[in-house]
Amino acid sequence: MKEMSRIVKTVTNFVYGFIIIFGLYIIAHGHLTPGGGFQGGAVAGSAFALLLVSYGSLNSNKFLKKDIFSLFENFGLVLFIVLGFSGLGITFFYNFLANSGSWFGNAAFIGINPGDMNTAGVIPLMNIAVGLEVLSAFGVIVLTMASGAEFTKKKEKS
Amino acid sequence: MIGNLPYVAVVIFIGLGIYTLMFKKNLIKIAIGIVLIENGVNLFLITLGYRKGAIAPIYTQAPSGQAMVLPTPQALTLTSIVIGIATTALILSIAMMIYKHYGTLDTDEVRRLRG
Amino acid sequence: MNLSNHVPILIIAIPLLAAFLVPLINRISKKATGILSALALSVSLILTIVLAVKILTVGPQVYIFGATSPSLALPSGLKFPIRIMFEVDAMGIFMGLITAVVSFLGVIYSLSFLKKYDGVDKYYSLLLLLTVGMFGMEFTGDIFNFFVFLEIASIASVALISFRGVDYGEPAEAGFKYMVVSSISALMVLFAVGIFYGQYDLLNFAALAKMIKYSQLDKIALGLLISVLAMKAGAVPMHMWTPDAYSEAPAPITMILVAASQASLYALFRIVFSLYNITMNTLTVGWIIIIFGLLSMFIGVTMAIVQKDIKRLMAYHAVSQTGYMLLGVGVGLAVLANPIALQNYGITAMEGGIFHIMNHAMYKGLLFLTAGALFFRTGTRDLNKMGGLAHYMKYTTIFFIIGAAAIAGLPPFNGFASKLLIYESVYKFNPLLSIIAMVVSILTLASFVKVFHSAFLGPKLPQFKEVKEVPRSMVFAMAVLSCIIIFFGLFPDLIVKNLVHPAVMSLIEQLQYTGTALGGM
Amino acid sequence: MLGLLETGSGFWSAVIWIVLVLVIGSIVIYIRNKGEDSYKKNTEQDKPFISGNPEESKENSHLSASHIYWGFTEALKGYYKPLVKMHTGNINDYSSWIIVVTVIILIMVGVSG
Repeated sequence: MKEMSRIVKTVTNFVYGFIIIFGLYIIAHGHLTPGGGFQGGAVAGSAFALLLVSYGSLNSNKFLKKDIFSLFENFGLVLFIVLGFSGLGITFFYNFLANSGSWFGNAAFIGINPGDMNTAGVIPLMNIAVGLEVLSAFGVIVLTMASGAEFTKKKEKS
Repeated sequence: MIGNLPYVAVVIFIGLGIYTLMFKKNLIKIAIGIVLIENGVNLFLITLGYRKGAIAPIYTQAPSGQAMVLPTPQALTLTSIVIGIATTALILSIAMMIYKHYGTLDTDEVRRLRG
Repeated sequence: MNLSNHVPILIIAIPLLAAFLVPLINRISKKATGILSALALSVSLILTIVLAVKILTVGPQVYIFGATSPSLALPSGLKFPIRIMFEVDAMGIFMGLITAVVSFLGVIYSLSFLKKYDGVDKYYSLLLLLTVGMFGMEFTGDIFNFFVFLEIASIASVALISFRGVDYGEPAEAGFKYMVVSSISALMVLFAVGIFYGQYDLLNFAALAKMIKYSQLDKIALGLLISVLAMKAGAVPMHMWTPDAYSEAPAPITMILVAASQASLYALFRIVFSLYNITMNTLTVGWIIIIFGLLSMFIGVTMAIVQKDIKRLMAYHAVSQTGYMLLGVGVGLAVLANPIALQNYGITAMEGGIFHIMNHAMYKGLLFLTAGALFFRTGTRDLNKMGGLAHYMKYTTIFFIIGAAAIAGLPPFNGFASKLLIYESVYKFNPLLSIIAMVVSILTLASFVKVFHSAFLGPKLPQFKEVKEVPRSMVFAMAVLSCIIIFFGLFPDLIVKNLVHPAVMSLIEQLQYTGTALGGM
Repeated sequence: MLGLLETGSGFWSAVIWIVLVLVIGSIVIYIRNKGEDSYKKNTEQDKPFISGNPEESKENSHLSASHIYWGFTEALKGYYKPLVKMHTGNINDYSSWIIVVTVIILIMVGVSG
């Protein structure tokens, strides 16, 4: 994939930070508003696809490292399953933080409410884990596909 | 009658997807056919939970006394979308691998395994 | 914290944790990945045995995710379960035992088999995920999670089938075909889930089974589920993906794929027996399954005779053997509404079919492993190019003879015991079916004689001078399977009485299944 | 008794079977040993007799897999030709089979009531 014109690159430089921030917002508010780990991760992952498209796969290899993405992906997955395991004192995936008063431990108000970030126990933590996983998985997918496409094109020319 | 319109759309989606799978000869088009069926099924699930004039099932700053749509089918759909993403990514990567080795995406050519 | 209550979830959670840890471990040491996977699956195997003992002595177990107590299915006066739930009865744990044994041996075999390849961490990770998917399909108590686990298993197996696709074209092709058919099947399952949810607002198997009315929509759901799950199990005429996928996957994966397709078969039985049971027209559905079985048996074996690729030949035999299971259980289903016939021969037919599932997983796994051993040393799967390998690979030859004798139904191996149960009971239902089953068995023997002759017998060939016996871990995996086959062959009554009969009864007695989840409502 | 599997119309026991095989086998071996003793090792009697033709070398006499059951497949040509042709390996056909079978099953289940 070749890099695109200067206009595209400038706009990309301008918006990709915002896209990532928006993705992180969706991840963090997953327990209050529509969204959550997967949706936020997909939004943030699209920022990497944007970078890849506008800078071309060869240039973007300098600042998008597949290795780091795959590390974060595994980290997110392990975090998620460890959260599941830590409820094992009662049941697997038990929400041991909810209503405990500690992290995300405020009692949730049932019915119409203004929305308190500090509720829902392990659900926000799981959202973060899933978000991390999805975000980096998207990065890995687009990078792998781009490098595969590069190979196919080379073969076509020869 | 107008309330059944989404179900008609579901049938059209799934029918087109099946048509694509049965008669289109390009591997990428087959991937598109699968995505079409998937979207049809997702629409079906969403439509099951719909109530006329209801709002999204979010309590944060919702107007009081308003009816809400059923959230469970939406959760099911979301799970199915996530799985669909994985399926699509995998199927496209495999199509790329096939193109790399066979030099074509035509289903009539991609059949070294037969008999 | 009382861990003994958490056994059903730990069976799944430990391989899942290991699957995610494997890529991290790979950064430190490449060798540790295989050892970690083997460790996780051995823990899972031990826990499965513990759970099996508990279920067979106490009764079916439920596990509720995220509830305040693992067995609290109906908190505070609810009429039906709302949480994600595992329900393991005798049939589920029977399949779970197969999965645990097969996947554990698959990892052990892979330890040496994979030395030539890179990307081993991803292989182990996917193998563990495939195991998780299969366990999930067998243990789950609600139909939507069945769909999720079905997709996990099929995505992981597609990635594993096309594992060699980076270097060769055919594995990628096989992976693509399998992905397309399994996506269709999974989406049809999801459509059926939608139909159930739209009618009854329920997803739980037990609660659905209580409510089901066999309306027009239920019939549509039943038709969709039967056809796609039979397809995933490899029933003719929807079996074409089986030879492609089985022959191109690495040998240990093929062995696990056989068990994975049997998990789909299990789901088919679960749906017709536990979900619909006698509300539906059992005679029609039974005959549909019997016809699937007949076609699978006959076309599978006749196609196998003309094959030249050793793994492709065995894959067609897998199709043919699936036919026996469908035949046995189909006969049981056809007479389900008729208590006298059921008592007379229906239960025996089902025992034969269900026992054949376990036998088939063992001997077909062994045969695929021997084919993998041949491929590992000779680098070819083409029978025309092989010959005289018995001179070099003595253990593999012995294991192959055991596996071939078992699949052909020669006494005293395990295949004979289950086939005998099927023949004798099906004969009372319809003699013609039984005769066809016997003819198929003879043809099976004929085609394995062909494999044995062309691969193992004959003079020493000059191109195979360097060939020697396979490494120790591969021999170990094959030896364990052979021991299981011989043990089952010598003492089939132990297995039938203690494992198979409870499994059959748990399928037939719908109330036992629903009662466990709903607390005898 | 251990190893006795009831099949509804009879029983099967691998242990008894093995004992019987051993007994009958020893009787057969005993009878065989009492038989003709004009056979001598390392004479003409050891050589295979192929209608008087010279014996081929061992390497050339190995029959490869495609030649085994040639007669069987040749005799059943009418059955095998359409069957092998049915396995086209084309992914469109795979999906078509699934759809067709699903429709047939839906009709059967729907009609049966």
